[in-house]
Amino acid sequence: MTSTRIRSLVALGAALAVALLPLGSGPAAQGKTIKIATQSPLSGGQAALGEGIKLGTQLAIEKFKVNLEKAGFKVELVPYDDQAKPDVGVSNAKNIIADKAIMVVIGHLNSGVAIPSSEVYKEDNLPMISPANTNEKVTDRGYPNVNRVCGRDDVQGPVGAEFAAGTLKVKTAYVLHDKTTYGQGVAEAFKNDLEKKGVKIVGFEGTEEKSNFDPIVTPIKAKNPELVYFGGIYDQAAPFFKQAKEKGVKAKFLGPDGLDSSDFVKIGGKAVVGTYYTTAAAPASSAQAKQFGEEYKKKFGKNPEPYAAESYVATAIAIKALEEVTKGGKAPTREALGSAIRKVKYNGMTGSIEFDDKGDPKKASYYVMQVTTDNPEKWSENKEAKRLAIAAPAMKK
Amino acid sequence: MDFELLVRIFPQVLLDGLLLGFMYALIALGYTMVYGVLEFINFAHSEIFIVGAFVGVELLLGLKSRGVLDTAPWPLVLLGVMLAGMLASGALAVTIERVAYRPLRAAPRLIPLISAIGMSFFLQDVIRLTESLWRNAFNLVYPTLEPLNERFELTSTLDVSAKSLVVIVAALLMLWGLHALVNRTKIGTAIRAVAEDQAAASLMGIDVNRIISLTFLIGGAMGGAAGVLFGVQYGLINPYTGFIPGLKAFTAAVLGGIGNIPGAMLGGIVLGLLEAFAASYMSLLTGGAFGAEYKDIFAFSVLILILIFRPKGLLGEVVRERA
Amino acid sequence: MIAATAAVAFVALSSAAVALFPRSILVFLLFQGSLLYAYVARIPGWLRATLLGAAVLVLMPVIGTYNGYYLEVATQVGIFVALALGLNIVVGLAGLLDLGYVAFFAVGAYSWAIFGSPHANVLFGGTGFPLPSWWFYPFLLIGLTVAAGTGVVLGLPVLRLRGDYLAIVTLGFGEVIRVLANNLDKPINVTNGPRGITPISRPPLPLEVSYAVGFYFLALLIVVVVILVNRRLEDSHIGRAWEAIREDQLAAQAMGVPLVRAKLLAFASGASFAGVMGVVFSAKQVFINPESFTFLESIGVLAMVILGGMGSIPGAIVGATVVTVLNLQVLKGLSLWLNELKNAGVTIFGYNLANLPTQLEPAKYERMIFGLILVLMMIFRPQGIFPARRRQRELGEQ
Amino acid sequence: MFEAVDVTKTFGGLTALQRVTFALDGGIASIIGPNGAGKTTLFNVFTGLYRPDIGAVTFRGRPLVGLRPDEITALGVCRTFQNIRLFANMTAAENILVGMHSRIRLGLRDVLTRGRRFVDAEGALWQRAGVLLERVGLRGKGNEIARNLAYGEQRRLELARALASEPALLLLDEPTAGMTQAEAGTLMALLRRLVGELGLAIILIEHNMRVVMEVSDRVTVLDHGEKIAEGPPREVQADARVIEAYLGRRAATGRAVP
Amino acid sequence: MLALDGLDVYYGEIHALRGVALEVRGGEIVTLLGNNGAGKSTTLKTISGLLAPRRGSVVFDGRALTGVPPHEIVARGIAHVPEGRRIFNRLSVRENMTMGAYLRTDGHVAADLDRAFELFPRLKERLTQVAGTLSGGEQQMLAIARALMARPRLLLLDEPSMGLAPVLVEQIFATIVSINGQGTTILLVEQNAAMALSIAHRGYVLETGSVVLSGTAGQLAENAQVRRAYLGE
Repeated sequence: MTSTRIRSLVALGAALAVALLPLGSGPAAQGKTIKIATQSPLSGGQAALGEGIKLGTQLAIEKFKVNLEKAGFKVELVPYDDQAKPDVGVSNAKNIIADKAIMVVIGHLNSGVAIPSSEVYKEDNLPMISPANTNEKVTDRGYPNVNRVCGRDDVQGPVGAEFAAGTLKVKTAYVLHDKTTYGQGVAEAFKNDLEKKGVKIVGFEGTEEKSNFDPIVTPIKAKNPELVYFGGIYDQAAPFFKQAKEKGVKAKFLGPDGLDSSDFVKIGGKAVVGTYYTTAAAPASSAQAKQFGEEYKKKFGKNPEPYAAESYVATAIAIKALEEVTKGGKAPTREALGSAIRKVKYNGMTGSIEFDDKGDPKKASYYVMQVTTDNPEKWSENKEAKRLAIAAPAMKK
Repeated sequence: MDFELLVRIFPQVLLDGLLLGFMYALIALGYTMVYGVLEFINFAHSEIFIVGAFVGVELLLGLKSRGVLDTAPWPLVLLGVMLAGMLASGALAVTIERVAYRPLRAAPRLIPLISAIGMSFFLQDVIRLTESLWRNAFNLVYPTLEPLNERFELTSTLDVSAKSLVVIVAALLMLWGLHALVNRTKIGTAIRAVAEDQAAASLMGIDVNRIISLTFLIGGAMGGAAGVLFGVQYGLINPYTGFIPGLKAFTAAVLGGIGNIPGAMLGGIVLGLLEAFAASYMSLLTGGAFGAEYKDIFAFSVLILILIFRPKGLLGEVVRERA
Repeated sequence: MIAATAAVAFVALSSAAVALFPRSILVFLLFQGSLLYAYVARIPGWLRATLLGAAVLVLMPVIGTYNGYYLEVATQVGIFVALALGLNIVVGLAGLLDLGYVAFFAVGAYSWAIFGSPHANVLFGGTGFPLPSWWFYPFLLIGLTVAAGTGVVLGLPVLRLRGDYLAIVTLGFGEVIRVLANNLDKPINVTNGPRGITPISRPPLPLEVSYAVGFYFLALLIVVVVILVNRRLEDSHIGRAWEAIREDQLAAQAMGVPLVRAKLLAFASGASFAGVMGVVFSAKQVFINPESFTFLESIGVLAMVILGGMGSIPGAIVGATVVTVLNLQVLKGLSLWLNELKNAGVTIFGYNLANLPTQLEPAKYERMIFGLILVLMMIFRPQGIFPARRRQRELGEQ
Repeated sequence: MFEAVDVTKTFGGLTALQRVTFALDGGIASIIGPNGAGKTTLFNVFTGLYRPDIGAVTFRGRPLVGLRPDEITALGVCRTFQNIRLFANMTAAENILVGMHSRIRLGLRDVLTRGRRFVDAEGALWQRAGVLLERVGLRGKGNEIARNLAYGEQRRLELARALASEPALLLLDEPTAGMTQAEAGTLMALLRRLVGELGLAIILIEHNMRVVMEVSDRVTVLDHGEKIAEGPPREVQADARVIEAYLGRRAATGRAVP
Repeated sequence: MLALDGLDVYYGEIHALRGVALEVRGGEIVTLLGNNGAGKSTTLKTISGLLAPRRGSVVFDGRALTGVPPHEIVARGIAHVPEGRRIFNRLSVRENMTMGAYLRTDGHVAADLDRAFELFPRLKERLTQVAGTLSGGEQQMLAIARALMARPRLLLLDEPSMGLAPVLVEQIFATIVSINGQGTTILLVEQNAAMALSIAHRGYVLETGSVVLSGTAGQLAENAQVRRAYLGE
């Protein structure tokens, strides 16, 4: 292709673009539309979790938008794919704040994307409610627009430790994590707390491995701990626990809320029955959670992923705050919505949520659940082993 | 440092490493076959591999839902499923070559590489799209063939599962078969002739395009078989599962001397052993200062070291530069 | 004359259009297209320089005030242009296939991240950190040096390797750097592991401008310097030596090119560009962790170089722009637009898009389209968008 | 000026060179011998591509063994290749400029600052490239991509590129391969001129016996890695061992010299 | 037997053959002379299908060869010994020979192998040796023997003497004559014009892609222009 052809191509492209001009310029009735954006990985290896966030939000919007629509607003979901990449997340964030109809962001999955992106949201006081970012730094920066409905690593870890030492009364434990912000964070918090309680940690390691856990299991089996903790997500935890069990590891298994998915038993099968996990989402036996699970399954044809419930709750809170600021049909502002969110008292399937001055839930209730069957359809029938409520630590200054 | 423990688990770690190594070796064959003939890294091989795994899981799930899975003899089921996986992966490999590589055969070497990377991205999401429409699922779980889960206790510190043995036996058989095909048959000689000089081969009456397609078919089929075995062994696959094992297998192929079939085997085993020993021993040897998370660093560092002293890999021929 | 008028009109109209429709991605693409047109159009050199200069120096920041997202895209384009130009030296000029290039970017980013944040206190004790924010500027140089040093460290052992063996070793090296960054939170906490480092200080800006504009100009400035350095290297005995190595390493050595020095210099210069941009990146993001430095990022930069045209400076620039704009803008824009149609319940061929199953959510398939574009580009334009052209020179012939 | 003593080189079990001794003080010396006799290997040892197992090579009193090829080039020994190895995608002039690399005294700083020194030096280089092109008869071809040149032109460009390094000793590996007799004759005349004008010494590997006999001051014959004869062309041509191993009877008796 | 007419061949932008027309009759040795780049090898490559002409025709035994891929041209009875021999270095001598007979399904391959070894006894001694380790002369022999394994009716030889010692050149040319004597037609491209004219029946002279001269070998050898340019007088 010669430069002449480049030239003509450019010219052609320009003509085409002019012809299409009106298409990309957005809907005309912006003032009466409220958009709720999600940012999460929708492609790549973490897409399953990211999609859960999007779907949870979608379900909540459809369910709770009635009042807003009555007030004359159209409520729309705008899903963004952050590809789990910080640079993509930031550029999306810039795009989001430029769209004045977007009032709130539900996201992200990865703290590594959430932190730089929320710096951008802060520029325009755009509220963000995170369903999944457990890293302390997310809220410890004390931004007025950043909130989360999930627990912090330094809360959930100790919950697990309390259960292991207090209820299970184990003497030795082996801790493995997935080398992600989340998995390592919660595993370290768990380990530190457990050591304080006098339990011996016989091993603490990380791994990015996803399939073959043989070489990790072999020393665990030799050390024969009473408890194995995996800090991470079900798609790694289940094969790990399964391979460990098959290889003859006799320990009890424990993990964080990343395990809370019916896929956990779908992958792990019989081997993972009896596993404990900590979660902020109420047992599905509670009416709300049960209803959520059923509606989700009905709409999307599958069981909710971890964080789908949290996204649902986060969206519900956002909509509640939106109803507050749009009273009398007045157009909402991001700033007003931000402070309204901080004032919401919401009672849902993850317990009652009220934000403190950093955006953490004032008091997080945690459940320790035990897997009772290898039938994924009956995931909701998992047994509640313990219930704990712990307040988020105050901001370290 | 717990020396006694170290010694006690040694045989098990060795076995773990060998098993992993055979898995890598099987995937590496696809890279090496294609490289041997076209001197080109088929980056999309990880997807060819994972398609085999997906076809396998779909078949097994299909059999299971018809209730045949538990009644049919498992060797037959496994063989059938592997053949199907091989066929699908082989066909995919041939198609990819036809569509995305053949038009680029005369282009500089990096061009097909980028095309292959694009193909890899494309296929990952095509698989995902297909699976999400078909099963509305992201992670798929291999149904267990019960007899394969049986474990044999060889000693008190060493045991092995039936499926691991199947993987090792299958890998050895396929390697032997491939070696025989390439070195002892006319078609194998033709493959080597095309690898060396395409134009001269065509002057012998060899249809070069067909031989190249055949190479992709064989390499792809090996990948497909590896995919099924991978699924049977580890149980869980998703559209992106292929990427990391693919990368490791590629490393193994280079380590052994890319383009060299026994080299792929050796490279796979060396890499498998390195990873297994690093993951099992790192923490024990350093008193917990470093752990299994360093296994890839360890493996890659050894790779770099080996290549520094043997720049063409372990079995790669050191071709004398002719001035 | 016609071309000149067309170019001026094109640039002017498209930038006016951006002001009119600040949310339309198509309009912004039109603006970008007008710059490309100004570059390729047959117009006098001074006019070209004026148009392009005005566009990047004045119009772009102004557009940024209408829509900050565009400025962000432009800044990221700048970052990737510098990366692509750096890799272009290694791969395009010297012909050394490097699949771990992003490692140098990481080295630069971490060097400022550690010292420009309180994290260094964890490492060294005390409360002396973060360094005052003006240290950012010296750190541009430090990041450059550290990255260049890393380039040499990588270069030394791999000098004997060729082609795909080099590729795998650089790939391994890139992974080693990333995994190190991910793991070096124990036994000594150097990188804070997966949790990353934050907050990273941002540099004081000389004028009263926003950080968005500041980083845009910073990136622009570095890109200009990088282009200048790149051109000077390319058009000198050093650049010719690199190309000679690419064409025929053995003959190059026999003609007196010292292979070791030339290759190390290639690695070091390529790495240094990435190092500088790493420092800028870490300050811009305020937060970094190893997720920004994966193998896929290296592949992305390589794709930019090859898509643009190997060994060609305008090629690397256009390649980086196209890939970044494609990823951040076009594919995103497309899926947002489809989403809008869906929300609006538009009917196509009698099918109401609102009923589209979630499996077909367009946002999920951006990478698939990107992959497809890569394949098609390679098949239909393997030499890249702007292939390298040999400079014609006056020779001393009588 | 140039001396190689007892050079021995083996590859695996194969002996490529067996105690070859060779010296040259000026003029044109040819090395002939059957294929695989070790001629190119000897060149590779001379230019530092191979390190001999035993033996010494000195140039103007300096030992060359252990030096890198580029260092040897910098000392003034340059070569061409049997199968042309130009930088195919660079222009003819750029090829020649690469040849000058070891004579360029500019540093990274000059390149980056692009000061007066750089501009002047660079200008002079291009000027000289033009002169060299003209010398080998490639006037006006400077801006052509090497790959697009005709075969004979490529051979001459390779010669010009070697000359660009200002060698005192030039090693030419089958420079007339693939040329007609007429073209070969022109090239030989050029070589003769170079020896006369620049005081170059040339070592030639050749198969074209007419060329060898016409142009050489001395001929060395290798067979199976060993030197089997050496001397003025006429003497070598009549040597029984040479006829047996290499020339064959027809060539020796002068009938239909190929 | 073989007729080329109006052949135009391009390498990218370069016009390599300009309207080449020539003819080879059954049983002949025809030689193509010309300097490097004149288009000799290009002509052979076009005949054997490695290059596609932009215009013009190649007709063999009354059937057009244009557009037919190389491997099918071999099947029709043309074997091409390319420039630089291009044997398969990493294959053994026997495997190289087998590849020569790749398309043959008749049962006489073994017999032909023996015939080839009669012509080139040296190869028989080295049957299992890897071809890359053969000497230059042996490699040339292998290249010719390999081509004969296809039982061609027309043999294209590209520079069989290149890089060989004069003593070997004589042997190779003697063999060519005997191959021709057994009934194989030969089209010979050769740098060594004197040698080529001494065994050929007819010849063509190519310059910059066009035929400028043709005639019997004797006529060409007497032609002043040929004598000056190719015989060096």
